[in-house]
Amino acid sequence: MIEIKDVYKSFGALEVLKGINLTVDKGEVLSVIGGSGSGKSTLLTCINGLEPINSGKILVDGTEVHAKSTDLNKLRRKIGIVFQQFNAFPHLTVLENVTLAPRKVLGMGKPEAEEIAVKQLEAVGLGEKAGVYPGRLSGGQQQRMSIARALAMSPSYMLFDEVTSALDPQLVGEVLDTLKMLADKGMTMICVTHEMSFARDVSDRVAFFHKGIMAEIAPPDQFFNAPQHPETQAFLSNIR
Amino acid sequence: MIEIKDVYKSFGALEVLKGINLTVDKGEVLSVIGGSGSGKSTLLTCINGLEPINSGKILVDGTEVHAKSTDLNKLRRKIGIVFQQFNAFPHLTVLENVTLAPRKVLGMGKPEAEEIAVKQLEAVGLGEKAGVYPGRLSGGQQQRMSIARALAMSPSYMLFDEVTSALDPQLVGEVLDTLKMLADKGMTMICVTHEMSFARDVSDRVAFFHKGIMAEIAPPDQFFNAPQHPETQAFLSNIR
Amino acid sequence: MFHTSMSWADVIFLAQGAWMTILVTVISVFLGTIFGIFFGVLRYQVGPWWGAPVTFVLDIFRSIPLLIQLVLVNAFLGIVLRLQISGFTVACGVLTFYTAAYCSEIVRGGIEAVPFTTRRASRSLGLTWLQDMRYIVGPLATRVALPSWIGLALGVMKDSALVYVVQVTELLKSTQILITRLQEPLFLLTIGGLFYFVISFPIARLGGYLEKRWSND
Amino acid sequence: MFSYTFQWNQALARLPQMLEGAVVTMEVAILSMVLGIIFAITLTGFRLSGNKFLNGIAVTWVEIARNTPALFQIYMAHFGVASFGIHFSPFTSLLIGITFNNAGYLAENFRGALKAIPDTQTRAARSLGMPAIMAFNNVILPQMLRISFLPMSNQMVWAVLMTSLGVTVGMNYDLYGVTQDLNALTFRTFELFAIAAVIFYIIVKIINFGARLIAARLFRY
Amino acid sequence: SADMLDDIIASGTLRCAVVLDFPPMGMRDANNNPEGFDVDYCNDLAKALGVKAEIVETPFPERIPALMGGRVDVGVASTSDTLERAKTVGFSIPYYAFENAVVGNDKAGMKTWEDMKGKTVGATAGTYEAIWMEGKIKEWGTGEFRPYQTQADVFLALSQGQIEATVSTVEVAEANVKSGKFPGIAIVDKAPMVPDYVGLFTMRQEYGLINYLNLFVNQQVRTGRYAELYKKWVGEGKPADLSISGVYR
Ligand SMILES: Nc1ncnc2c1ncn2[C@@H]1O[C@H](COP(=O)(O)OP(=O)(O)OP(=O)(O)O)[C@@H](O)[C@H]1O
Ligand SMILES: Nc1ncnc2c1ncn2[C@@H]1O[C@H](COP(=O)(O)OP(=O)(O)OP(=O)(O)O)[C@@H](O)[C@H]1O
Ligand SMILES: [Mg+2]
Ligand SMILES: [Mg+2]
Repeated sequence: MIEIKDVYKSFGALEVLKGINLTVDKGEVLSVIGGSGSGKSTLLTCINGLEPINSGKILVDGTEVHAKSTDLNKLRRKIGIVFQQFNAFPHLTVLENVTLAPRKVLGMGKPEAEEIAVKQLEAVGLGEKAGVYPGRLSGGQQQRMSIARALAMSPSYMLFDEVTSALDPQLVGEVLDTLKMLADKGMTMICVTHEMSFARDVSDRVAFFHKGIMAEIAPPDQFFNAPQHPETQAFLSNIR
Repeated sequence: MIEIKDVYKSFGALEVLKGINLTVDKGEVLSVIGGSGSGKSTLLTCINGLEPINSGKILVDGTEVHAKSTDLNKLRRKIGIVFQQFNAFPHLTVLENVTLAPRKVLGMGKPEAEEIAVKQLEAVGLGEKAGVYPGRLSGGQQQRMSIARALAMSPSYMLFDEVTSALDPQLVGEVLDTLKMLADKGMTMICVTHEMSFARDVSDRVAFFHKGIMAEIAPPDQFFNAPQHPETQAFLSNIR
Repeated sequence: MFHTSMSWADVIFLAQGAWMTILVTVISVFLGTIFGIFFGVLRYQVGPWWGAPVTFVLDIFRSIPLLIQLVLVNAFLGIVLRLQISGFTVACGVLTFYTAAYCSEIVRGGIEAVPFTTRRASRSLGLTWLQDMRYIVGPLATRVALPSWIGLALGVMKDSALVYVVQVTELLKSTQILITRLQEPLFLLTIGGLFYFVISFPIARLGGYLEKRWSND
Repeated sequence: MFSYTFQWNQALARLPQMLEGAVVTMEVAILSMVLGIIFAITLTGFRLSGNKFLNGIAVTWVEIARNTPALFQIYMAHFGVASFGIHFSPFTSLLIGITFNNAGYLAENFRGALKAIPDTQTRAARSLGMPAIMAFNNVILPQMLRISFLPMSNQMVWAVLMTSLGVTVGMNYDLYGVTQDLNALTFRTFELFAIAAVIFYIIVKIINFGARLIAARLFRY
Repeated sequence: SADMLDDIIASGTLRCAVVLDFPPMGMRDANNNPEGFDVDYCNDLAKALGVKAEIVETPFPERIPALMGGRVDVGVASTSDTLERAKTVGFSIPYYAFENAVVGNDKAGMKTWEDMKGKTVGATAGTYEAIWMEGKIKEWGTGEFRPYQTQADVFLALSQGQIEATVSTVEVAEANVKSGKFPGIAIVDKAPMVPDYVGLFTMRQEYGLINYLNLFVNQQVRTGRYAELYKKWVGEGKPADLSISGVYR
């Protein structure tokens, strides 16, 4: 369970998160939508402790992320995250990309790590690309590789930050399919996305961010058909 | 008048133009279309003598372009050309870009050159950008600047090589409008283009290139409604 | 082509000078690179503000002639502190910091060339700072930095010709000593120059090749 | 803790002489830079000329300049070429040595810079009726100089530092030469060279700062 | 605590700064090993002290820095005992005295030392002769002076015609002219200089060692070793008188 309690976060003078309260249960799929600069990416990087917060608390399975005593490197094993920008490690093959963390962080042996990696790569449809360097992959394949890389750590939670928005339109589908597959398997996920159909069809709840505030959160039916907040209405009408 | 008589041109072993015959009259607007690699750009660079030819003749106002005795630098003043790739001179302001050739090549004084330049810049809608460096311009503005730069030499002919194809879709219109304006003023023009509506609406004749051959040439009505050559038909049906 | 009165003993003498050049270069480049990496990482890690003192000190090595650095350090250690330090040690010491000064710039540039997003991704997987440095930043920065580093190493080899001022008889000094005896300046200088060239040229070419290859992928 | 007594005033009394030397150092550096740039452009032209002989000259020059010590080059310019009966004064030898070195490094830089300028630039200029030389001077050269500006300012720093090698060919009125002469006279090695170091440092910083100013003024695009 | 004299004896090695391109005082043999008058003097001194000698080659400008840098214990380097230098290092009584000669390139066509006026001349940077010549050039207001890093470079430049004349000690001049390695040069005239007295030197405050050096020089003359070495390295004739009439020391 991820619990976010009254979180404030600024970059210098710029307030980016202004009191966020949110709980994501085990097995839940949450989609987060909102305008550019509304703080969605920042929230994700706060959840896995890549960014410090100014006040409030984030608890992951009861562990306070920003407590001094927390071993962040250990905590992060539980939380997979995939970003909008492609960030394959270009000097490692696809297989090595995926085995790196299990081997170095979890101390797994090479055969064991590779077994897991191959399984994950097959799950995302990249079984045949194991020996290839990421430079040879399309954007969509790179994103799927990043997902496999995160999954190889057997995380309890997966965070996705607009993983399709840097992709050419024809490649978006293959990545979304991968996300759907994960959701079907019962992974707990927070997906920042601009793909409304994905938010509508796959998620359990949809949250709308506006200028650092979570303006609205509701199951997709209600969210899309009867949005409460005027900003949500404006946002949705702009999209259609 | 531009007369192209049985022109052959190869790059090494690659035959790019295989006997082109074409005459463009004063005041005529000719659109050239055709598949990638069919030799359209090569033809234009042969017309202003940037590329040598293997055999045949090109006459511009009766002067043979590739004759040894021809002063190419002088000839080129008559022939403005704008390319697909942006090629503003980045170290000069927009005004300096446009005045450079009149001053250095025609030996014009600064005030006179600037007067002409401002007029041309205003004609292409860039009157306000005179003092700006090209790095600050959008692609469409850069192309319009290149057109003004060529026009400042008061050429008798203008050659355009897919001047819109490196542009974002929303910027294409502004450049095409500039071309239309030129055509309306009676400029003799050869426009290599992929914009069929432009070819149809503005040009007097449309030529279709295929693998180094000019397969078909006709007025737009006939060209688009009753293409004769099977390759033209295939090309046009692919586009629609 | 040349008539020379150079003897076998002279050839050996020159070879000793060449060996000294190589020895000084290898030691200085090796230690200088280690320090350079240390300072480079440090400067990157603490940021320009806190890194300023280190930057300032290292910058001195790049802003005054090597000849003066050698004379000054020699004079300071010996005359002022009265430490009994050999010229060889002084030469290696000064060249080490000279190397480190340039190397830290190269290292910092290399690290900065690793995209922030790549590093964020590795930390998100639970890699520690050190693991990130070792498995991700290190290999990626090396590709960016290696060509410049090769240039630096060759530069240090050539600049090591100046350590004669602290009584280290390296190649060029050996050449000069032989010129004193044999009076064949052009011939001897050509030999000396050729030696540097033969070492430097192929390695420089290798650097250029690596740069080209790695900038392509 | 120091048994050594610093005699700064003795050394500082010589400051005017050293500053005069600094002026000479700057003269050599600036001249060698100007000449170096001219030669570098010529060499770059040779390399692009397609003429095997000219290209050979350029490649030889560049590779020797880049792959042998500057000290060797300067020594060669004085004692080496004298074997052919050609005599240069210390000033000239130093200038030739540094110019040779500058030209080699700069030519390589210029070549890289030219590669970075798309050839559509030349094509555009030629299409406007400019002859080749005019197109190069007005369109290519300014862009090339901008790309090479930082390497050029670094080379200028190098040129200043290299003047210190003039002592090996009998140069005694540049900054390093003056300092060494004074040292022979008084043996206040540490003080004198420390002052020389400070002067060199200041010169280099002025160059860096000046380069930044010039770049800001010149390259507004 | 122990002084330098004790340190040398304790360490078992005496490190001497010697200039090795200054024949016949210091040079290299065919195997590039050091030899010469100064080299022998260093060996003698070491023997007297009962320690091993180590010859450290120093170019002229580097002699004093090498001492100050702790790289050598004593300079046996034909060093003129000027008052300016004595502010920094401590000199022994003179152990040798040079007469100086003007050496010219044949092409310059010089007859007397005064023909140097207006010529391009050179000498080893930081030597007694260099300082004297630079003074003369200033006095004449014409001509050019070039200091080189080593004595060898000076003669190379002279032989190549880069400079037209130099002043060097008679011993060095004769040795170089005789060697035949520098074609086209000849001794022109004596230089009208006060004889160039040279002393051994060490740290200024090491009185114990300086005392020892003084006695050593005295003993060398007394025992005839001075004359012997003169004969060995310089040749027939009488070595310079190291005493000066009318004053102590
Ligand atoms: N490291 C940082 N330093 C300073 N400001 C930052 C930093 N990261 C983000 N910001 C600012 O914080 C605000 C919120 O950024 P964030 O990336 O969280 O928005 P977002 O909702 O993800 O937007 P988008 O849809 O464009 O990705 C923006 O104004 C951004 O400029
Ligand atoms: N400078 C050159 N050297 C060698 N081959 C060239 C050169 N320029 C063009 N070609 C080749 O000549 C052929 C025709 O090129 P050209 O640019 O004229 O085609 P195009 O019709 O303009 O195509 P596109 O629509 O892609 O611009 C192509 O195969 C091209 O690769
Ligand atoms: Mg974002
Ligand atoms: Mg084309």
